[in-house]
Amino acid sequence: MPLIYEKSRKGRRAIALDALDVPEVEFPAALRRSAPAELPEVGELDVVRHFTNLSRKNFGIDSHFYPLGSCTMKYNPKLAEAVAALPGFANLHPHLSSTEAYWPLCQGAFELIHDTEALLAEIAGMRQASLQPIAGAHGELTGVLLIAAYHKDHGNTKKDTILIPDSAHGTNPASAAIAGFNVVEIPSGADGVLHLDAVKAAMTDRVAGLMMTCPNTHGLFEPEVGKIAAMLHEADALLYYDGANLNAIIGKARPGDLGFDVMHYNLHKTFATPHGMGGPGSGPVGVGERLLPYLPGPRVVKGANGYVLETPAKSIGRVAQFFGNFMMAVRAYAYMRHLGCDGLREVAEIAVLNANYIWARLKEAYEPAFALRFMHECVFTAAPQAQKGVRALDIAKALLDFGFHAPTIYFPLTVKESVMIEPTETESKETLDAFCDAMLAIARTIETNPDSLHQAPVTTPVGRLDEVRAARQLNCAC
Amino acid sequence: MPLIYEKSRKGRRAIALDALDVPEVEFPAALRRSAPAELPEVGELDVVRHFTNLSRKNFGIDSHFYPLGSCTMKYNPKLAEAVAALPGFANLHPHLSSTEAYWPLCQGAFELIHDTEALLAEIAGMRQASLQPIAGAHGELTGVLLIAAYHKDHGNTKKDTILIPDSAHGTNPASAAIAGFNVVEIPSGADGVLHLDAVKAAMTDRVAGLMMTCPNTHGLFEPEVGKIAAMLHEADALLYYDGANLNAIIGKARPGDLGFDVMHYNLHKTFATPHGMGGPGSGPVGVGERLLPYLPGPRVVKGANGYVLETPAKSIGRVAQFFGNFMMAVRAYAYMRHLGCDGLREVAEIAVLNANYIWARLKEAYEPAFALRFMHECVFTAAPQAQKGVRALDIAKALLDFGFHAPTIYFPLTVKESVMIEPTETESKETLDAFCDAMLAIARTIETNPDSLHQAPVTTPVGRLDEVRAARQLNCAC
Amino acid sequence: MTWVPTTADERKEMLDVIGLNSIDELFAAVTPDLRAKSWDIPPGLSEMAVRDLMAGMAAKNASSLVCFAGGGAYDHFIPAAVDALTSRAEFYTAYTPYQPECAQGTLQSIYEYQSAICRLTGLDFANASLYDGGTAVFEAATMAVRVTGRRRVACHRSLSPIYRRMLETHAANLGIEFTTGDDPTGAACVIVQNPSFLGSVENYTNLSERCHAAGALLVMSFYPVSLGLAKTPAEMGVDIAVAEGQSLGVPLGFGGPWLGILATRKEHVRKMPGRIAAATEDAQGRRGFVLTLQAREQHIRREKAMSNICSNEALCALRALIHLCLLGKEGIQEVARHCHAKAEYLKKKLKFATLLNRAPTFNEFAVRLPINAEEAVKAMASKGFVAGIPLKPLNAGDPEDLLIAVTERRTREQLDAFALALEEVSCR
Amino acid sequence: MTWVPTTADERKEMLDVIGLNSIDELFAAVTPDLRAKSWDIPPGLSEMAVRDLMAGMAAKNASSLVCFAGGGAYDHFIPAAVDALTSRAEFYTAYTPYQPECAQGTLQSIYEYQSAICRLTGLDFANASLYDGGTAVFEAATMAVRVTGRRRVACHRSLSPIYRRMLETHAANLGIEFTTGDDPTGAACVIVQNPSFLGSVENYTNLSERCHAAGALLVMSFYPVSLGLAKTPAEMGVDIAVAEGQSLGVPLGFGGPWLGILATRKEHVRKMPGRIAAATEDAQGRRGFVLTLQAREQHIRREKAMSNICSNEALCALRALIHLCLLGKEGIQEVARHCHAKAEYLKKKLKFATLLNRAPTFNEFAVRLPINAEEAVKAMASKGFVAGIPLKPLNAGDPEDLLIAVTERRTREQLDAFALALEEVSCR
Ligand SMILES: Cc1ncc(COP(=O)(O)O)c(C=O)c1O
Ligand SMILES: Cc1ncc(COP(=O)(O)O)c(C=O)c1O
Repeated sequence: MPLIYEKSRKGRRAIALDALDVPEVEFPAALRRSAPAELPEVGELDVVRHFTNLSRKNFGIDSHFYPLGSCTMKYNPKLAEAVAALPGFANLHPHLSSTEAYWPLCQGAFELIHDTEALLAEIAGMRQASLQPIAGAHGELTGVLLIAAYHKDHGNTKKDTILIPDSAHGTNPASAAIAGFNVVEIPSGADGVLHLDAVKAAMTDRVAGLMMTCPNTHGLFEPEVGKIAAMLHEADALLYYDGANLNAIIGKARPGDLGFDVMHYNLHKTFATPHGMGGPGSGPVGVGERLLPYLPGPRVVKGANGYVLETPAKSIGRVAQFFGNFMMAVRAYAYMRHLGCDGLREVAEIAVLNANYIWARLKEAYEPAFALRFMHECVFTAAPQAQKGVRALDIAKALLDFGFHAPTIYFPLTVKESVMIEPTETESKETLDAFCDAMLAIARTIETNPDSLHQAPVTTPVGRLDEVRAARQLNCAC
Repeated sequence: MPLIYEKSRKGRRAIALDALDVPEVEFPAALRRSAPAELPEVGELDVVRHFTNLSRKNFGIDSHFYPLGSCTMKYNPKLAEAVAALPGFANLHPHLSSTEAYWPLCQGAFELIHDTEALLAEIAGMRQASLQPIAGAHGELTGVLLIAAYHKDHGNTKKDTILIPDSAHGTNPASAAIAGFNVVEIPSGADGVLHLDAVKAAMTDRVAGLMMTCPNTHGLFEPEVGKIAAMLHEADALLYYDGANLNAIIGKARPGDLGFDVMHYNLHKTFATPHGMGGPGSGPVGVGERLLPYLPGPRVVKGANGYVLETPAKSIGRVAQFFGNFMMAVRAYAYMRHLGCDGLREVAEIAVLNANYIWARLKEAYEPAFALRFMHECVFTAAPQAQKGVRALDIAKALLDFGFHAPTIYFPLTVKESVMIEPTETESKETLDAFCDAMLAIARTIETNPDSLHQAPVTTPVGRLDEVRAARQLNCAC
Repeated sequence: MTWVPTTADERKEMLDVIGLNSIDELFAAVTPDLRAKSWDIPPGLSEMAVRDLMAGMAAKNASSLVCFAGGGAYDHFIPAAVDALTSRAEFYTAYTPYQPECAQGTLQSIYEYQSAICRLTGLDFANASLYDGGTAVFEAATMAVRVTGRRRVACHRSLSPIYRRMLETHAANLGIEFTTGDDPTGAACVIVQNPSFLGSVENYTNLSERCHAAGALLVMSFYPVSLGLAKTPAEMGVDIAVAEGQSLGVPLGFGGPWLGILATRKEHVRKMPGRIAAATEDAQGRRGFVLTLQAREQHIRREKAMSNICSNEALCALRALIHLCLLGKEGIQEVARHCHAKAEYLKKKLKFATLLNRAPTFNEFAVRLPINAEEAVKAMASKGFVAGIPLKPLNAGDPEDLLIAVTERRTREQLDAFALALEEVSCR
Repeated sequence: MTWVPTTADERKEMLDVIGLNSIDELFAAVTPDLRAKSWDIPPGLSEMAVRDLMAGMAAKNASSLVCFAGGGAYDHFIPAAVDALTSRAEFYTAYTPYQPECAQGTLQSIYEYQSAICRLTGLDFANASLYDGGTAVFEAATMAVRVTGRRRVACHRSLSPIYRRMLETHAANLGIEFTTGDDPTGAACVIVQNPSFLGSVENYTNLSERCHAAGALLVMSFYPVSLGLAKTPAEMGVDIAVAEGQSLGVPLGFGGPWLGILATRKEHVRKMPGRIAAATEDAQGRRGFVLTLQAREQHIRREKAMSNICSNEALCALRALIHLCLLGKEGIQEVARHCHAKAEYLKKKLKFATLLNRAPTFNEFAVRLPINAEEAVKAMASKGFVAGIPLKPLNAGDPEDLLIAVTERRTREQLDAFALALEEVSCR
């Protein structure tokens, strides 16, 4: 398909304004750009047909099963999109919050922030939550900054290290580093979980905290989490919960109860806000008792005559211009109120049921990476297949030709030729069966005609693309 | 793709209500159905993925060039969809119009009806218009009923015949018949237009009126329309204008000025409201002086204190429950106000330019059905190609494989192997060129490999379908 | 505002190819005497200005009052997915599926819609849609005339006065005699509405037997949502069932676009108006769908066609289908149960008014107020309610009579508040 | 409310395949001591109830006042096509394009977006998006630290106090020294904002020369719409240009999701944070697009990555791209011209107030009112205006100071009415 720039025709226009109804004014010559930006000159139909057809080259949840491990590609309810379209939310200027005089004009938004934060806190057993962080990784950074503030406030200037299991998502070490910490990686056990001993071995008085994901990215619940938390607290270190997998335990266990001090939520995973091709998401932080005084501000609190803003005394400051990705909170709030106490618990139950069903159907044909029971996702290693010349990548591409998005591959890094499947609770048994049938068909092809899989995909708008050429030519704009 | 019924699973649900907040009441047993309707039992994602993927099997204007002759598949502006989503229009109960007490609550809707009717009247040189008719054919029926009422009111009970050219759309004779008239077909001249002589030859004192399309369905402006009108009026017969092709002359000529007494507009053609897979459209009628007293009622008129409803004294009655497809009028009004006087005139200019450009590029490879200058659409005959074994149908199917919707084929019935191309004014020159290139490529294939075209289309979800089997088995529901 | 994409240079290039010098030459056939004599149209406005203008118009409509008006159009809840899916451009910017290979989305959805209507009504065949509930009554009447060859149509008192008016307007010159009542003798059909315009639900089984004994058809205009609970047209022996489909996921929209539903028995399918989709196969044996029995239609049969309908209400039919799928087998019953129970709850609260229905009702009923109904609704509007439809202006009752409809959207609090307010207004 | 599609029977079947008897057994690893100690969550509500509830919340927000607030977020017109296209499910329900073959829609649109940003700023490379304009300033600062190896960042007074606060919050423990002013000596970068937070437009060409002479980078936070008229970052010698992209077709939405824009010169691309798409080919020579230079990113480089960003604001970037395409080369200039002219018109009308900007302004300016600005905006709100942003609460001015922004949406009538009302309020 041509680029929209290739469709440009001199003088063509889509949207225009009416004639100026005030006198024309010259913009000062010294401050003027020398030539107009070469934006495309196209008509509205050009634009509409271009992007409509671009969209048709994508797989999305609404069109395809999308079992990307760790990404929680659950169905995004249309209800949430409908409430997010309400002008009372969508067209509200956030600077109404910056002056008390305007607060009566945005009480609905304040209420929504307040109630969403309260629900998130209760769901995870945290004392409070803040919607400011804009995505999961931003929540991690905020959380680790809170840990830093805590230690600084307690005069523990030595605490410059964060422990992170080797199975952790890449954002964990990256966030810790950007928060100014040294990162020490802790090996997972051969069974795929974190052992107290391994943490102990890495423990020093410089350790400010440990970042854990639970269930971890192997899809396994961390059985020693309680003991690890106790040990850390003993050493005045704090425990961070990466909430990317909260959907596996929602309504069953709460990070706060497990001993975590701080966490982020991924509203775009657990709470079904759409992923939008990679964003926007929303990554609120939640904190327990210890970190309450440091939360970012301002915060919405309930006053005698309505909602007002306050900033915690020892606040780390501000990580967003206003209240983070507010419109994603609107969607997540709708989702939480819709599902309610039972529905949210069912999220975990069926997410785990579905992942285990896939595990059960595939475990003879593909080698599970671990023997423990998987939670919301199951991880296989395609190492045996790789020996037959078919890599995880080839399996992924073959699935595209079956009309399924591929699972996550090559993550977690701890598993060779990793194939990480997260079905989510919103997919039906028929879909899981069709997917498993495809995986089993691919397994058979690996035995009979492995080479054919290197050609996949053949049904997509393009075949496998030359990434080396891309990096060498670095043609990133036209 | 499976049917949604084939995806049904006992007990599965999408949308549910909250628990009833008033006492349960039994519906009387004697009035109860014996078994529930077997609607599908599916989840919301089942429904969303099913219909999303069904939509992906369609060509639409937003995804494909759609040059269906006579159908005016112009781009439907998103602006119109946005205003139609305003709750003040979309959620308004029409029975607010049935009681004067409620009229103050729907003044915006009345204003819209009033102003839309006024614009339509001015555009076509009519005295008034009524939004009641729901589609073009319904407008025809209404119009012919108006003609009948006129003659009845004037005591002309003999007038039981409507003249209709052979090139007319099928709805014209059908509408006339349903209005209780006998239909007499008048042959077009070999040059594709209607001649005064032919009308004269069919003229009797039973003739109540003549239905004309101008430009007619051959894409030709009717040069004798003025003379024909005069002759009809002489004989106390009225002239009906089928407005399906108004887009060809909008801002250039007006049916009222041409001598037409009554007409319908197709808001879904000339005024860019979306076709919606075949509907809803909107087919307002417009009338000149003679038919004013008979218009359907009630009508919105401007009173001293706002808009009120009145029914013309000799009104034929009511052809819609309320004001016809009001929400289509909302869209058409947005379109008319957006384009304005110059923009609307440009519609005709560029529609005609585009059709003539296609004619010019194709006229060597395909045989134009007529020698006169085409207006907004050009009609070819594939009779020469048919002699080589490639019919209009085959050309149409081949175009699908080039990524273009087919033109209208086998209509008008007056042209053998008719291929009727209406590009509309909203398509760009590049698109027209690409389409012409495809048509020329097909023409070359007809010379070199005609048989290959019988296999087309091969890129669509299904190939040519067995229509005989469909009619024989008559499997129209499951 | 220039709306077309064609630049000045391109116009020139294209004219060159055509062999002309100016666009005006393209219009040579429109000789000066035929040119527009007036063109008093306001100049174009930007998208921004049009949206502001029309938002202003929309704001003059009181669409957010709590709605108790029915009379053929009901304030039912529409799930967000209905809008999300019907706004897929490949649906709403497509046309009639004349090329089935690139319109399987349309055709399969029509087939599924027809199936839903058959399952709802119990009848064998449904068409792809008609204009609305009123024209559907007209189409059913002329269909009965075609089937029976008789020219009298009996309209039962249950029929909406609006439909009755539309019927007579449309059929004005067809030489059909319209009578009021349910006498089938010599009639093409008897037309009933169930629930009646005033909300009463009846069992028309006896009437259908009488009709069939007299060689007449029974036509019924039904309320789709009521069929979540109520006896089906098929169970009562109805020959042609028609309906206003607005209640199935179509917005009120001040009267349209809505949806005309028509279903019938197998033996009459060839006399049925409107498009029909059918399943078939391609050469490779893949299932596909096409329009069938087109010889009934105007583009083939012209003046002998079963109907003049061409454009129909396909997108509204898609809305209805999606709506019915989202509700599902259980949901349609649930919605009907709630409508009924809430209406009964409200009925009981309106002790100060006289119920006019003798038969059971579904979700709509008529009452005689202690005061003039038009005055009452005016007062109620200022309290935030559209309190129903005064019947007198429709010639369907006395000046004190009010038709009240209740849907699943109404909460108990709203019903309580409504009853209180109406009592205040009526008995002050 | 059951939200999942899995029926009771299916659960049973699936458990059988798994070899378990109950769902609870799946959670055996979550031992009783680890179970939730509280679960005080309200019961679920139907879609209908949630929509009513949230429509009520939304109605408590005064989103329809005529808006003169800016401060980094502007009430620009968004064409309907932006919403129509970004609500295509294949866009908004897709994820990061990890499988390029089934994500060419995403990848091509990122490439086109990057191109639009480069064309707008004059710079060589843009990334696929960052979180917002504030975090983009932080990313630019740390990028400058990486490029120069220096650890001081000079924040020019033009920088938004909110961005400044965010910058220091994010960088709290990075050992970066933040100073105020524009002294590049020994600095990693000087950060300016143009127009300034108070709306002043400057030519920073001299400063960029001074920066480069001192081995520092010049970072500029720009206002995208202003580049319809204003000198580009590239023309002024800027090394890293960042912006809040909200003004490009993204709704105000009470603060987000918005769009972080970042562009830079060729020499720094390998130090740039965030995703980047690049053009390439498949084996058949068909053009396609992939993510490239991923070795900069967290999923490969972990603690050594250029940034921790993973999810970004892709859908907002698509909005910006579509918005820019709809405006086109001419439209972006037109919008900028209108914003500027209308702001100048209003400026002239506010004779009763003192203009605080010494430099020219684009569409936003600060005035000192005769009365307290918070009182003024309160009074203005009751007249239907969001009259701007009082500067004192942001520590950006005196109690009488008010920041006023004007967009192309404001009509002359609105400007006249606003000026009159503000005068009444201020001088009564
Ligand atoms: C386990 C885990 N942690 C953190 C993240 C980062 O979240 P985000 O993409 O919202 O920044 C992800 C995202 O995929 C993840 O899977
Ligand atoms: C020339 C002509 N007349 C009448 C009609 C009927 O209009 P409608 O489909 O709106 O009923 C059409 C529709 O295609 C047409 O092309």
